[in-house]
Formats: sequence, structure tokens, C-alpha cells
Amino acid sequence: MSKAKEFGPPLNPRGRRLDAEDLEKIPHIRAKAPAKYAWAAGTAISRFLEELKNGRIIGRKCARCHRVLVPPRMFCERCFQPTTEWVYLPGTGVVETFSVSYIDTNANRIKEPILVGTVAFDGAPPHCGIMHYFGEVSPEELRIGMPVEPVWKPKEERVGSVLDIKYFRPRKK
Amino acid sequence: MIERIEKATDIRHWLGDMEADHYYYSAGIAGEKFFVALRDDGKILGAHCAACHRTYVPPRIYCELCFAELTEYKDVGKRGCVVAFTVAHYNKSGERLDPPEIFALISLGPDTTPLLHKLGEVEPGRVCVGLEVEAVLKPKKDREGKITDILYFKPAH
Amino acid sequence: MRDVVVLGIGSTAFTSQTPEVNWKELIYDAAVKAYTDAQIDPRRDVDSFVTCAEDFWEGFSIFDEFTPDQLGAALRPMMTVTGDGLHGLANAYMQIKSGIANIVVVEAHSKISELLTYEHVTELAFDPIYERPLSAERDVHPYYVAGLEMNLYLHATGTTEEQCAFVAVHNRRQALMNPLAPYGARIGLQEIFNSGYAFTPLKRWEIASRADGCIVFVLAAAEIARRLTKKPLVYIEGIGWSSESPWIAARSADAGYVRRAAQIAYRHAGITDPRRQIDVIEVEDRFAFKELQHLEALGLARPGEAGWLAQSGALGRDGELKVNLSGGSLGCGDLIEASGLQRALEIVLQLRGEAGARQVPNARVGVAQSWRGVPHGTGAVAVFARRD
Amino acid sequence: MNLNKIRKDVAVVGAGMTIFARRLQETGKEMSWEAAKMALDEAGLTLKDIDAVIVGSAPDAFDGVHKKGEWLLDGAGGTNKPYMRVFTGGGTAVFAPIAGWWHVASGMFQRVLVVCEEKMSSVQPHAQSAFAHIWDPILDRPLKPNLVWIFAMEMQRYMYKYNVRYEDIALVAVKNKRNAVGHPCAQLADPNITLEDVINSEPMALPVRRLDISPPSDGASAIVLVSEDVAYEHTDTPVWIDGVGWCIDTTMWTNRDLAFPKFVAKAAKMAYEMAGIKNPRKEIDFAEPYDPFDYKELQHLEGLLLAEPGEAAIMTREGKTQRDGEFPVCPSGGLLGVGNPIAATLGIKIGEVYWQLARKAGPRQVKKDVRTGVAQAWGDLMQFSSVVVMRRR
Repeated sequence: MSKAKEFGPPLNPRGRRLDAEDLEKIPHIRAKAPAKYAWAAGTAISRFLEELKNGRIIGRKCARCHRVLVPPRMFCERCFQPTTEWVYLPGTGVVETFSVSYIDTNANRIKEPILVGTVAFDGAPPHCGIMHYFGEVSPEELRIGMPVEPVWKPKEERVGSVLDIKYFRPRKK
Repeated sequence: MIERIEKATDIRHWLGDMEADHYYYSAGIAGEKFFVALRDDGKILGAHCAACHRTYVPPRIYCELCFAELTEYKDVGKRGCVVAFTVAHYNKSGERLDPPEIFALISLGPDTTPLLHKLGEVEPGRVCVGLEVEAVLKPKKDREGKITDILYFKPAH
Repeated sequence: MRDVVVLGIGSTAFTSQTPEVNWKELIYDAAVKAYTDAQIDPRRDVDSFVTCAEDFWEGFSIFDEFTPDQLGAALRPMMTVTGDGLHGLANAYMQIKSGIANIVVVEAHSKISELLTYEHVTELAFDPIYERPLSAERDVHPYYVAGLEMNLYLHATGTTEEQCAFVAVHNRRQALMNPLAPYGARIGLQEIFNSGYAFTPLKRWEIASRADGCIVFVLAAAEIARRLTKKPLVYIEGIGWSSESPWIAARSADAGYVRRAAQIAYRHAGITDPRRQIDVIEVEDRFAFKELQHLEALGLARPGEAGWLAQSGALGRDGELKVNLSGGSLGCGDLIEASGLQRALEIVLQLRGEAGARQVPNARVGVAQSWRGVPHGTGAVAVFARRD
Repeated sequence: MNLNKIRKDVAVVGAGMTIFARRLQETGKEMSWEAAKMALDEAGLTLKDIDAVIVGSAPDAFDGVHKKGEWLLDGAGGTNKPYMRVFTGGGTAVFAPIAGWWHVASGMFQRVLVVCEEKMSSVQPHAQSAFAHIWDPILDRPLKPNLVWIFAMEMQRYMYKYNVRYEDIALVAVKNKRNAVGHPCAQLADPNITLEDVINSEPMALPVRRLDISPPSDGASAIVLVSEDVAYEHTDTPVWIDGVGWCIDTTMWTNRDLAFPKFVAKAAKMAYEMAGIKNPRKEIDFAEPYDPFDYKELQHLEGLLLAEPGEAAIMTREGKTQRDGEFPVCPSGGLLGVGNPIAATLGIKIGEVYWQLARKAGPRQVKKDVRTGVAQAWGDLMQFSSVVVMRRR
């Protein structure tokens, strides 16, 4: 039977499949690709990181649409205007969405799942927040809309990074 | 931007990379022909496009001008002449290379595309366009199917 | 088909580093200037946005993610061209010509100071099988390819090393008159020769240093622009781009990529005698000899003639060909993918009569040319003109 | 301004693609040539007939080549021609043809070749090593994220807000992997897959499981676009690109409600308006939405305004989106079944709509008579979409 009857176009597509064990048998090059950077954090994020070191979440307010932008930026992408005011947020919020991850960053399987998601901050507009881990909560308990609060690292361990927050946990009543 | 950082020490930089562990680059279909011939037989192959009267070195499975499939591989020999050259004095860190490295485009025959490689066994001052050169290969046991199986080209006598 | 004009331009100054802002803030600055110049609101008036960037220059696997906010392009049609700023202009031009957009914003920038392994990343653009292992072995600087190309060019045209050095002297001096340019200098031929060979026959001071900066263009359909502004309109009369084979060994002595790109641009612009018809010229000069090679490829000099023009002082504000009055890449810095847009910026300033101390009187037609740098043979040519 | 008076109409007259596989021996250049040559052959053209080449390819970090577009150039047919690469993340698959469209519609060129390539097997140890760098380096990367997380978070929010059941989402994977049985390039076709297989597949980042995900692949695809002035010289049945649209949302993805893809809706409206489509549900006969994950097919159908939010799951449950259903979706087998070499999915989005409308899809041919189809792709950090409406006249 001709391919044409078995399949419509593309007819007789090419491509030579390789199995994992073929890799060393055929000519190839293995090489590193050094690509290192020092990104400027910029005006807004430099301050954001500094405040994380102080155990505080800071946002930036747009005078035009009155939104408090977290993470902060020096201009509002909706209004295309400079933001005008620094605003501290309580740091509490609700779970906007989450995942129970059984894989790590390199797609390796892990036993204890990572609980990760986004937190929408109190004092910020709806859905507005950051990505982070959740802790002191079981995968079964975690749900969208759950009130949460940050658990900070001890002050002396904070370096001005999102990791200065260990995770978010269910808010104590 | 109305507000700016005014103190130099308030500026933050963030160090990072865009690296994987490493990359695996397959030499491809034409590359397999080329490197097996180089490694096992010490031959340099080209692929010939009859329509364009052009031989590609290293070979390709297609003619980049007319897109014909190339299936005719031929041994272009190891002798050729320098089409262009440069003497590189610096490495990537900006340090001087001692001795410097000489790179050249080498034509291995009429109507063949030149091959990029290095020159050796020659003083930089003696290299000129048109210099006849021949390939110096690694000993067979050390060849691994890479372009560096050719150590360099040296002046032919 | 509709005509396309430059409605607004904006640029930051070019500097070797920009530690105080991140790339978004840098771009925002240039964008606000361009929108003010064009008298438009990006959230209301712009139909489409284009940014020009390559992932490895920026350090993001998908840089396109990080492009919209700083241009006012959130929830708008926006795209990335992995090419030079003139390639970005070409897409905007075609979008307007096709009628799918009336006003298009093009942004190109360099934040190259943040890339700590520039030389390694440049080598990453080489073929991993046939080319990279040759320079990787002894960690050779990838600009050796420019030395090879210079050797090809000098050999093919009889141009001398001294003639190339004149370009480096002239462009650095010209940059002293450009308030945006960081690399202006009063130096002579002797200093160029004293800098020593980097990649023979290329000398160290014939190589452009890198710079950060951002340039934003606002393009519009002519009939729309006429309603929006009373400023003189600068028309894009033609734009072309072309590429040679990417193999380093296939580099031509005559910059065929520019010749082919110019054919397209000139055909659309009705340029038949470029030397007579073009008043101001900005060509790519990351390596000094490239200016000469590119002038010849643009048909502004015969093969081998450009060097003599440089030597005789004919390439400059007071010479026959007004070339790289901005200072070029040697004077403004290698702005990576923004290089072509920097050339276009100078042409627009000249045609508008806003070029300050560099102004060429009565400039009416200008050409900007780009080249994407080592190791590739890709470039673009744009012809701009006043019609009033 | 009447757009029809300005622009040239643009037709697809040929398409081609390589097989999609976990690893191919071909270099990116060689894959590009194989696909491009096939597209030219179908169009009855040679490379000399082509005025310009447009290339689409997603992250350079996959292939491990900086300025990947330049590197692919000779294999894609760009030597000594105007050559342009555009890049909108995963949206490139349908965006490169849009760039091709304006190359022709602007009157600049008459015949162009659009080539898309991806070689995800180069990056070691896993494609995730490249995906790790799509995130903001300061705000996200310190958390060591995995790409699957964003899908998991988006899927969770989607299910929560629109009351969508996981079982209905998993049906998409079943449908597409079965559809792919008719595709000669397919990597993960499975005629016997069941709902239970998907539901019981190993958890990745819940709610996402192994079989909810399309595989990383190597592959290339190409199409030939021509102007109305010459279209009938090449074929009696050109398939016309009647509408194009694209849109990107803010970078700040943690500031958005991820349940509904507004950017897809905006891109779709742009394309529909250009194609003169007022009621997409009535006027469009079938769709090839981007389906890197099963729920994305549903979310994209809703974004394309072909279903109300939450309704696409019901359509799937009722079998309406099957190949012989009343509104076929991903008759190609989609990314879930054929494979996901990011930009190269051109061949199963634009390529499939072309073959379906030209009635050349063989056993994949949908039952009903189709005259209007829509292809869509999606990319970046859940923020970009490209949409193309195609018609047979």
C-alpha cells in the first residue's frame, strides 16, 4: 500500500530518529556555553530587594489608575505614566493559584512535593502579587483563596532576595 | 522616569547565567560522512552540486543556492591554497596569545567553498594569500571525528 | 501602496554602562521621548510594536516576554525581531504598507554591559561543529573573523591599512560633536598604529567598543501622519535587507549582503546614482575597514576607491560624501542590535535639520546601513528623504 | 480605511514538515532544508523562485547557538536573499507565517518561504535547562522553578474559576493522541489510549500529570506563501490567509488572573475583524488551537471565542470536538499527539489547516465540508498569542 493512501500530506516526511544509545556512536560535539550576566535590578526592584531585607513588602502606586503595583515598577504599564508613591503592604494575602510539584527545576522526580503558587497581596489590586512557596500546610489543605502570611528568614540571614521569605503559610486567626 | 536612584550604593546588580549543563551537537547527516572519512581514512570530503558546479567543503546534504539534494561525496584532497588569513593576538579575556594563532580560509580546489582552519609550522610573517598548504592530521589513533582531527594546515613543499 | 514616514524618534545617550536602570527603565526613557516627539499616546494611538533583541545578548531564554510594558504595549500586538534595528524598521514598514497598522513603534536597545561573557556568547554564534572548536581550543577571541574579512577586503581591493586607520581617526573625532556619543577622541593615525595588531591586519583601536543605549522610532502611514503633526515628515523611501551564507568561510570581500540590500532599497526609492542623489550617509563601522567596504557595496564608491576617499578627507562633513557624522559605531559605541537604528536616528536628525553642530545644510536624502556583526553576513539598508 | 484596497491577498500553496521525534540526527540546518524542500516541491517551486525567507525558531537556548536564525540561514534557503527571523516564544509557530503574510501583503515580495525549526534535544540534560531561564532572574529564578509550574498554576486557576473537571480536560489528551495515529510525523500517537491512562499517569506538578503534557521534540516545518497576483499560476485551490492577529499581555504574570487568556481573545478579534468574521462560532468550521497541555486546548477555544468560558470542556465531553464531530479541534493530533518542537508546530497548525482546507489531509480529513479554519499558537510567560484565519474560496 502506498504511503499516500495510508496518510495524507505530508507525504514521506524525512528525519532520522536517534535513540539515547546512538548518541556516542555518531560524530558530535559536547560543549559548554558560557553565558553569565550581571543584570541591573533597576530603580524599583533595587528598593524592593532592600525592603525584603528589612522584612517588608513594598509596592509602587500609580496616581492615574490608583493601583499599587507589586512587584514595584517606576512606570505603570496600563497608563504608561510614571508611578508616584512608595507604599508598604502588610505582606499578607490570599492564595491566587498553586501547584503540588513532584518535579524539580531539572525535571528530576522528588518524593516530598514542592508547594508553589502565587499570592495576591492584601492592599494590592485583585490577582496582584508574586510567586512563592507554601509551607506549614498539607497539599490537601492548600486551596485557592486561602489567607496566607509570609514567614521571614531571621534578619541576619536576609540578603535582599525573594528567598528572604521562606514561604507563605496559612494565616493564623 | 521621574525618580532615580541617587546614591551609588543603593544600586543592585543580580548575578546569574543562561547556561545548561552542556550542549550535545549532532554533526548531522553530511557531518557523519565527513567525520567518519576524516577519522577512519584521513580524507577530506566535499559534496558536489552538479547543477551549480560547486563543491561544498565541509559537505552538506543540500546545495544552498539551488536546494538540490547532494548525494555525490568526493575526496577533495589535503592540499590547497590560502584565500585569506589573520593572525590572532588576543584570547577572550583580552590577554595576548603567545604564540599567536593563525586562522585561514583554505581553498581545496577550483569551485570548492573554502574551509576555515588554522595554519601551523609557519611564521606569521611568511603567510601570504595564495600560499600553498596541506593538512596535517592527528595520528589515526587520536582522531575522534572532530574538525580538530585536522591539527592545522602547513606550507606544502 | 501607502507611503511610510517617521513620525517620532527618541533616544537615550549612549554610555559604556547603565547601572542605575534596568533594561525596562532604559527603554521606557527612550520611548517617552519618542512618543513626546510624535505627540502620540502609545496606549491609544499605536497599532503594533516591534522590539529587536537576541536571547543570549539579554540573558533570557525568551526575551520576548519582557518587551511590552516599557513601550506601552501590554495587551497590544507586539513582536520580537531577532535582528538589527533596521530589520525591525523593515517589519514596521511592511505592516504599514500592508494596511494592517497605521502607526507602529520600533525599539532597539543594548544592555550589553550586563553580559559578562560577551566573547563567549559571540563565539556561540559560530557553527558548533566546524567553527567553534577551532577558536575554543585556545580560547581565541572571536573577532579574529573580522581580521580574516579585513584581509579578504584589502587583498581584493588594494585598500591600505593606513586608509582604514583614517576611518578610525575620523569617526572618533566626529563623535566629539555628537552629545549622545561616548567614544569621541582627538587622536591621529599614529595612535591607531600604536594600538597594535589585534587580529592582523586589524588594529585594536580600529575596533568599536561596546555601549548601552536605546532608540525608539515611531513610524506612521503618511496620510495619518499629516493629520498628527506639523513637523517636516521624513519618508522611508525604500528599505532592503539581505544575508550571505552564514559559514565564516563564505564571507565575501565585497559585502554582498549590503549590495543586495541596497538594490532593493534603491529600487523602491528610485535611487539610480547614489553618489549624486544621497546627501547624508551612515554606514556600519564596528571595524574601521567595514566603513570602506560598506560604502563600496552601497555604490557610493567604486571597489578600492573608498580608502582613497578616506585618505583625502572626502568622507566627512566638509567632504564630498557626508559619512558617519554621528561618529558611527567607533564613536557612539557598538550598540549591538540598536546599531542600525542609531544610524537611522542620525539620518532623521539630519533630514529634519536637528543635527546641531553636525548639521549638513539642506540634507534631503539619507541612507542608513546596518550589519549584524561577527560572524555573519547580514545587513540592511534604508533610504530616507524629505519630500516637502 | 478599507484594508482590502491596500493589501495584496496572500495564499498558502505548499507545506512540508519533518517527522517529529525526541531526537533527530539531522542538524537544525538539515531539518530546515528537509521541510523547506518538501514545501517547495508541493508548491511546484524551486528556491530560485523565492523572493524572501522568513524563519521562526524559539529559544536559542535549545539549540545552543546564539543568533540561531543566522545559523539556520543556509538550510532555510536564505543565502543571498532577504531573510528575517521573528520570535514570539511558543507563539512563533503561527507568528512566523503572519510575518510571512506581511512580506507578501505589503507588496514587497511575491513568493516567500516560511521555515520553522526547533532542536530541543541539544540542550543537556533536559529541555528544562533552557526553560529554567525564561523566568525573571530576580523575582522568579531564585525559586528554582520548572516550566510545568506555570501550566499547573494556570490550569488550577482555570479549573477553579470555571468549574472545569479534570476528567474533561484529560479527554483532550485522549482525543489528540488518537487523532495523531493518522499523522505520518507523529511522535506520541496512540490508538488505544484511554481516559484512565491519562488520569493514572504519574503526577508531575499537580494538577498536571505526565500524559497531560506534549513531549519535547526535534523537527522542522515550512510553508510557501504567494501573492494573489501569482497564486493561480501554482495551484487551482489556493488556501487564503484572510485574517491575522497577535497580542501580548504584560510581563508581570503574577499580576494577572490566569483563568481567561485575554491576549488570545484580542488576537482573535483582530484576525476575525480582518477576515470579516462577525460570529466566529457560526463562521469558522474547525480549529487548530495550540495544545502543549490538554487544558490549553480548552482555554484557547474559549479565548478564540469559539466557546464560552468553561464550555469547551463540555463540548469535549459531548464529542463535538472529535474529528467527525460538529466542530473538529486539532484533527492533526496536535502537539499532544504529533509532538512539540515549539516553533516547528507550524506544520500541525498552519500546515494542517492548509491541508484540511485543500482536502489533502487523507485519513485525517475531517468529515464535514470545511471552508474556514483557524490556527492559533501561544507563548512566552502565558502572555502571547498569534491567530490566523484561513479560507478556501
